Amino acid sequence: MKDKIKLLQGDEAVVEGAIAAGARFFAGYPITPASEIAEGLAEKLPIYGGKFIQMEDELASMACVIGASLSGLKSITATSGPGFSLKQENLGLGMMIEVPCVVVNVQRVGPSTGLPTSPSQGDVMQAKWGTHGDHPVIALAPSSVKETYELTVNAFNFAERFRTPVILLLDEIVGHMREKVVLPDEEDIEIWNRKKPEVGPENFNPYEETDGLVPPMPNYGEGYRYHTTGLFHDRTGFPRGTNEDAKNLMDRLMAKIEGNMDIISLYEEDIRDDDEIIVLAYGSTMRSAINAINQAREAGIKAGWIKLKTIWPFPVDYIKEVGRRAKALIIPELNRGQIIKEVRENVFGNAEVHGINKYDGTLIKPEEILNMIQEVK
Amino acid sequence: MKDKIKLLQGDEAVVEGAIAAGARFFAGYPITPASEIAEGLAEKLPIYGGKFIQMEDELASMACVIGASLSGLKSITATSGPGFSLKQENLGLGMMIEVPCVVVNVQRVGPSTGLPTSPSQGDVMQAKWGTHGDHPVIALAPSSVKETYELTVNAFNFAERFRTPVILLLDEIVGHMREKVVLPDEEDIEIWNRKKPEVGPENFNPYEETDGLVPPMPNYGEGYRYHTTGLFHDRTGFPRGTNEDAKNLMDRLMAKIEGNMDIISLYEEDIRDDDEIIVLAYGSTMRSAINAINQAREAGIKAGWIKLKTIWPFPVDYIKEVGRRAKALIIPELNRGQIIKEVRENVFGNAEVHGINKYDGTLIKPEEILNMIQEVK
Amino acid sequence: MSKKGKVKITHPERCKGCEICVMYCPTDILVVKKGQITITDIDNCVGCYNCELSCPDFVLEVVENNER
Amino acid sequence: MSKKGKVKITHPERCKGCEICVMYCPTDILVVKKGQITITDIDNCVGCYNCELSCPDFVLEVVENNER
Amino acid sequence: MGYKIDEYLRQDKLPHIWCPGCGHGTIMGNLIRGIDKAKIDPDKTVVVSGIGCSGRASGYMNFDTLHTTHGRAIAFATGIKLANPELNVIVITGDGDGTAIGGNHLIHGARRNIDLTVVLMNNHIYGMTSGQFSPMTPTGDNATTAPYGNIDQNFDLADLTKASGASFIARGTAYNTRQLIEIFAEGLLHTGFSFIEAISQCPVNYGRRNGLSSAVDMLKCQRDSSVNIRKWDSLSKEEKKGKFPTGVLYKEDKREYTEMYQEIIDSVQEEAK
Amino acid sequence: MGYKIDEYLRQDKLPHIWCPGCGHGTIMGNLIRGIDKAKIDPDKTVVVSGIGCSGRASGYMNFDTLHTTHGRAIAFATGIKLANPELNVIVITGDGDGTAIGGNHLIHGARRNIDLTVVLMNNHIYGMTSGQFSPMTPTGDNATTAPYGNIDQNFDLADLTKASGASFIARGTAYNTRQLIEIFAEGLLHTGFSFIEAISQCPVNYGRRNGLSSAVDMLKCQRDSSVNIRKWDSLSKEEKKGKFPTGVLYKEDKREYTEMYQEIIDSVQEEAK
Amino acid sequence: MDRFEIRLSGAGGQGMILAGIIIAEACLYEEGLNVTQTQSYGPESRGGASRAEVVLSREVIDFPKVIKPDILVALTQKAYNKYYNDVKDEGIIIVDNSIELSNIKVKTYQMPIFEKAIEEVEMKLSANILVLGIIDSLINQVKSSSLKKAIKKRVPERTIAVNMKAFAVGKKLAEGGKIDE
Amino acid sequence: MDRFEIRLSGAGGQGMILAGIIIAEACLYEEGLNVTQTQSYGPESRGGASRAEVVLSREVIDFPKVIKPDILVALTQKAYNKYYNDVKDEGIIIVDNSIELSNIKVKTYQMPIFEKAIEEVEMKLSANILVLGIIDSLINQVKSSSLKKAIKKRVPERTIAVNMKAFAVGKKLAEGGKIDE
Ligand SMILES: Cc1ncc(C[n+]2csc(CCOP(=O)(O)OP(=O)(O)O)c2C)c(N)n1
Ligand SMILES: Cc1ncc(C[n+]2csc(CCOP(=O)(O)OP(=O)(O)O)c2C)c(N)n1
Ligand code: SF4
Ligand code: SF4
Ligand code: SF4
Ligand code: SF4
Ligand code: SF4
Ligand code: SF4
Ligand SMILES: [Mg+2]
Ligand SMILES: [Mg+2]
Repeated sequence: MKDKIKLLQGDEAVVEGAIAAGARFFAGYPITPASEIAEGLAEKLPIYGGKFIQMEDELASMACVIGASLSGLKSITATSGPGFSLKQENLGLGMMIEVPCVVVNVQRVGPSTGLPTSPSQGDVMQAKWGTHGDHPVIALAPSSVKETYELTVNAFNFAERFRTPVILLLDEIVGHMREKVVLPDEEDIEIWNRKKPEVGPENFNPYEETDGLVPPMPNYGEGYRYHTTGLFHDRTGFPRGTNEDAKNLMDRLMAKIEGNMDIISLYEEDIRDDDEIIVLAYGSTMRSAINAINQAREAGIKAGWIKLKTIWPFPVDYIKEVGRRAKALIIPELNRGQIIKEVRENVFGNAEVHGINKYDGTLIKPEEILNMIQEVK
Repeated sequence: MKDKIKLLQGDEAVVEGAIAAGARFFAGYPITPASEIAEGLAEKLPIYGGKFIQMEDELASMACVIGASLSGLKSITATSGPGFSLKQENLGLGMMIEVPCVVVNVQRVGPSTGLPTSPSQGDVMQAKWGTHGDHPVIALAPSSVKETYELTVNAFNFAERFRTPVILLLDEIVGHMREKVVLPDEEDIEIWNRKKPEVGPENFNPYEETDGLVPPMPNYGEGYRYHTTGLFHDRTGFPRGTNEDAKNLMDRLMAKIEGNMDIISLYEEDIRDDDEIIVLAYGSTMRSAINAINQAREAGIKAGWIKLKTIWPFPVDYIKEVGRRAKALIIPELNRGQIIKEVRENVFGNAEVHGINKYDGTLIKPEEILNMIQEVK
Repeated sequence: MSKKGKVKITHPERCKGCEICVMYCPTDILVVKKGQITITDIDNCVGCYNCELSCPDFVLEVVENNER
Repeated sequence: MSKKGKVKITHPERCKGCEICVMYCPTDILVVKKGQITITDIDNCVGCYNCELSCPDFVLEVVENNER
Repeated sequence: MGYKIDEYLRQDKLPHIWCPGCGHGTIMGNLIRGIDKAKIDPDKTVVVSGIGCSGRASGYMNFDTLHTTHGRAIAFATGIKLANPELNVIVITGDGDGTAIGGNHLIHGARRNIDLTVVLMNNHIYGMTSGQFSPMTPTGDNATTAPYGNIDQNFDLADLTKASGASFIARGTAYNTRQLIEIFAEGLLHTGFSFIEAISQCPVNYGRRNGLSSAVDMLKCQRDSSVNIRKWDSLSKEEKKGKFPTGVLYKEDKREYTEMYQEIIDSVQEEAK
Repeated sequence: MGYKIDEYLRQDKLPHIWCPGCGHGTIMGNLIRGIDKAKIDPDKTVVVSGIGCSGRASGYMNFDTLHTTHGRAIAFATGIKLANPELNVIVITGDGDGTAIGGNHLIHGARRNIDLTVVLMNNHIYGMTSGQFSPMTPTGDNATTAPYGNIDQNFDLADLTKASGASFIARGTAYNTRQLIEIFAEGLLHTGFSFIEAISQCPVNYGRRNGLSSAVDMLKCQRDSSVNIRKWDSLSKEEKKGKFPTGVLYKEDKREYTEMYQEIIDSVQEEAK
Repeated sequence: MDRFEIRLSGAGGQGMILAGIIIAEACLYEEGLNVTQTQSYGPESRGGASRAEVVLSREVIDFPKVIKPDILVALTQKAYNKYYNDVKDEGIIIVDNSIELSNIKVKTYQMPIFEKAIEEVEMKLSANILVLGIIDSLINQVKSSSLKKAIKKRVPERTIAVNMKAFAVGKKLAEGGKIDE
Repeated sequence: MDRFEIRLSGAGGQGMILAGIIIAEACLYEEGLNVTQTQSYGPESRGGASRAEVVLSREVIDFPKVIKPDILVALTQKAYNKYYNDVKDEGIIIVDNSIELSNIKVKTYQMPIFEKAIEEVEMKLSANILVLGIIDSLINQVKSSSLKKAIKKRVPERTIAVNMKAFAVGKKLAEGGKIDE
């Protein structure tokens, strides 16, 4: 087992996790602080018979990854804010035509070129709303290198299982931090692969609802000869331009995610029965939160924490429940307050909701959270 | 006056409003249902000595418009969802470097290619969160052709006055609908122009806070020889890479918008003292809302309406106030519920909040709102 | 070219009356009437395939045994 | 070329010691010492501008009256 | 002989949405005949298209088909092909889709010399959005966004793709159907980036605005302005004016991208043994 | 004679961020000398750059300067120029910025023949992001994203911009400083789209990985592989191998975009009278 | 006048939208009414479903689309099938001869619209203007002269004569139109 | 061992980040500690500010960055000025000779790091490894052999010898290092 202990960067953990999850295709365009993912996969993929391609830009990268997935390879791309903005149009197509793939955004400080080498959690809302129109989103955010590895595997599993692009939101700290990781044995990793059709081409409808609302998906070249379009389409995959098709498809796309919250919604909590102050965080900010809670508890304060690993879909019911119990919720974020909006939307009356926000490229220090805990207690 | 009465499409009203507001530059890329704006300006601009250019794509269009504004011309571009997604990266730059311009999105049903000729209000959240990182946003949404004309003028005025891109969110109905408009006389239109520096090049700092938090802005070629970058910069315009600069700039960018809510936040209401049910709407949906309220009042129901013309920034304080008075708020939207999230975030306890949502390309009919009013009354 | 090939209007419902085939027919036997392609004199068809290859709407085919 | 031009290290603090100017100097009078450009024998400078034109860091200038 | 076409068409989707006389139908038909002629396996053939009237072709062709976003078809196709080099990947694009918003992917696909067959239906206009000028609308012509005549200059797409690195370059017209079939078949069988410009006609949104009111007139215009490449070089400069060459304009044996990548895999895996 | 340079530089921003021996400094210096030589009005001159090490040049040059987004500088510059044709607009871009993500704007700027002077600092690598290969990294070379050697083929940018419609095309090297100055001056004075490829060196992220550890070695390599265009044509095919021509490679008198647009304005306004 | 609603439906290329605009302009510019004119159409320039709507009123018009048409024109079977049920009880339907009527509840005028356009006007594409003639003779919200003026402003100069003819043919047709009830 | 924090600061190109990684790898692979290694840097490959941090602990490390360093290395004046105030009271500072010290509160080792790197190792770029030698002799959280092993794994094969020399020079230097207190 010793050789499975590694000092890895978060970006490297994405590489390892992707390979372990079965990723065999990467297309991307370099950008700080995500380039290490491309570099790692450029080296590793051919060893596993996989393919790496550096495209001319991020729009092409997103397109290329969708194409490769349709050909049957588990596919991934990685970028940061500016590139994530550029991927939005094709990301929307991926969601509409239900193509499994993983899109990593290692967040740096925006808007625009911003502070390219500093950490941020400023693209959380963009991950949900960046492409035009309503659309289903799964986004995961790891808070350690180990979690980065695990959530990368999860991202591929969700992508394949629910036939949709999955966004992995790192922040620069998690992406560039080196930390100890114990890589699991291959047998210990649960891997999901896309559902293949059980019927022959004659009886196949590429967008037919099946159990779990997720249509099976053949690879290109397997003789199914099916059509796929970013126009609203019916179960045959063809557009008819009808309002019914639009409603039906949109409802199914949302339902396949929202109806599987029990699987998709990953979070951890350390809340004792009498904890009154809850710090809810995600990503690298979580590290400060735990440090702060530990200190607070030592000082006798009744405080606990929630760690969101799945950011989108937001765990509405769970947070409503927490909001009913808690006296105060504290949401530290490396942005001007994004997830706190979801919390505010869902927590009524009982609990105060407080944000701690940094958007200048520095981290939120444990003591800043501790101070807030002491203030509201 | 008679020749000032016109039957205009909403898209045409954008053209007329832009010319009236002093727009002298358009760059764009055709897309349904916004192409008529390009076509109208291609014809009109040269008459006024202005320039029209059709660029190779939407990314270039957004870039081109920012460049033209820096050269001193009031500038505009127009698109729909897919193109709006593509403009996001450069839109973020425009916000960061504070370049006045107007970006029109005539919304059609998304995601992806969706239903290209059908109306939607699906890009409301994208207008706020579409580009990476936190950033300031002004977005206006007209509900009639007349309002389209007026808000186009407002959009230019806000852009120039607050030195920022302003988003004009039409929906396909408003964009393509023909309606009577009485064009005002030139003298009756209030026009704002960007503040020019009062100091010479030697003493000029392009990003120096002045009264109202908006730095004056010379044209290229006027001898100021100043630098502009999408990196976080200090008041000299140069990047130093410091966290302080990032915080200071971001705070000013947000404050110049949020601190001028009294000017920017445009809404209308028809709420009688004892109205208990409030329908809050925007864009074409407003038309159904008013029809429904009129019917409801005829039936003796205590109902009133709020029309948001400025969508972003969201009028938080006003809505909080309304939420305290009302028994129920009804939010009809041509999407799966976007502005309702803001309402929910800001309305506590007292008022129920109900959405009516259509996202299939059809309109919300007055009777659907009326039914909801009757249900909750 | 096929010895016995003759044109056949295999999909009349698809004809949009554009007259492209008419332009190509070397023996002028194709005529659009009321927006619909018609054959005036099948015997004169030389089976040259011009019409089949040029019709944008897959209306016409040259077939060996034209049962029309 | 200027008659009396001679090289001058006008901005020594900018020198990054890349030795590009050294390569270009036809009379080999430029030497990088401890990462810093130095002139060994100014009299041999022929004022050819090679160094000024090639230095990426705007360290050197050929000046008419080199007061160095 | 007859041309097999029925089994490659999704008959139940016809009639197609193209206007009467639109050249896209003719070109698609002859692309299908070229596919038949080249005898490539339809089960191993993928058609990828962009957005535009041209982009609708994929919906009518009975293969694995992908209707993508505007301008990006080549980038999608690159992923499809690299992920499974066994597939024949055909891209259908328009002059707007392929040379305006999609220009970058065109030149980069060509640069990589990846084995795609790109068919660009050039009707010199944005058809789908009702007649705005494209980079291929002749200078001086009218379009909805060029009410005073177009001042934009055009690409010579053969030159552009050649300079970019394409290893097969051809041009045909909707008029010359037999030549089209030959070109398509040859392009499909070529290994490397094959670029085929197929001149089409849009009577509704280009012709009407520019004095050519019918498809028939526009086809005659294609006939009169095209010259087979075999004759082209013998024309004087004067004679070439207003004319363009058709046929296979360029062909080169050159390393193909997915093959080169396979060599990396082979050598890395060899080493790992 | 001496070269005036100080007043065109933002002295207080120096030393610049470029690494020791980076060719970008030399090229920027000689661009400035070219500006001085061309005697264009610095108050009427705008420098627009993209993102990359090359993109940082705008910050050091004492004009109206705009540091944009990655790859889009030409599109911004197009707006600046068309809005005020009186301005001299210079674009500074890199091989990644200008040929990868920005490739489309390059060919469309050229196609329009809009009066910009585009300086592409080609160091054959993504410098700023630490050494990923660009479309201009020679096939076979190493880069962080090409650990087994780059299989991508390159553009010939002179061919590409020529095919796109540029009316002035030149190439220089950081090595040949005097030629650079001449080229820049001539390009600045040319009316129309001027494209100038300036071969640069990135010792840190390209040289080190490819057996050229110092800037000096890389400059020698530039010296040995460049041939003045005046001699180029007399070389045999063999002799041309591994070499490239420098100097003004192409120049043409051709309608310029903003002038053509002004004609529209004039005629429309004339008519309206 | 209270809200009056007109829906013109057919296929793309039949000019329904132009007809809608002409009615709207006639009502606005000539009659001084408030009007809203909307449409819906597919991506096809030809052949797909196409619908134009006009709402007229002396009052400010809130909801801009037709709720229950006072007049429905349907030139294709598809359009007819989709919309005939929406018409107000006291409304009217105008359809081409080629259309199979079903389940008629409201006054339906079935006329050889295309036949007359081809035979009498010699331009199938003039069917839309011919329809305006029909409408003119059936309603009184807008004067003939207003409609004619609006037509002249909107159609290409060289087709004014033939369109005036189409209008006249339409009027005549309506006067002798067969009525199913 | 409780949380132990090291901050290495200097300019881009001085190899501070590599030094940080080497410490981290030595502690993880050879000593079995938990470690987190982070860094911050500007866009410049050379010259800009650069900072690497390592946190060591037997426990799980929550906050991954240095809060108050036990060791601060500062190779440039800028870095020194920015960070010297953060060091724990019982911590130590290691700086190059060229740096002007101010307001010293904690144990500060000022040594001719670059001088020795240039003169004794004949490679200015080896200063980072030399610093590791210094650290090695001043702390006992990690064994010399572990650090050496980690260095050998990370530096290019052909530079192992010269880097070993740099490490030794650093150790020697520290043993005779001048201490300001
Ligand atoms: C990002 C984006 N921008 C614009 C459009 C609108 N649009 C759809 S098709 C088209 C032009 C198509 O022209 P072309 O490629 O020449 O195809 P044609 O219709 O002429 O066959 C445009 C601009 C879009 N769908 N997406
Ligand atoms: C949209 C976007 N994608 C990627 C990047 C990251 N990035 C910054 S500079 C650069 C490459 C620069 O290379 P080049 O243009 O050759 O300039 P050089 O640094 O070599 O001078 C990249 C990929 C970015 N800033 N924005
Ligand atoms: S070419 Fe085809 S569509 Fe056109 S008239 Fe002939 S048969 Fe009909
Ligand atoms: S096959 Fe030839 S001859 Fe026969 S109808 Fe067709 S075009 Fe005419
Ligand atoms: S070229 Fe300039 S930076 Fe380089 S060594 Fe010479 S003076 Fe110094
Ligand atoms: S001017 Fe010429 S001779 Fe003098 S130092 Fe410079 S390169 Fe040498
Ligand atoms: S609009 Fe033009 S390109 Fe599109 S289908 Fe009609 S004729 Fe063809
Ligand atoms: S990384 Fe390369 S291109 Fe960038 S400054 Fe350093 S040497 Fe120059
Ligand atoms: Mg076209
Ligand atoms: Mg480069």
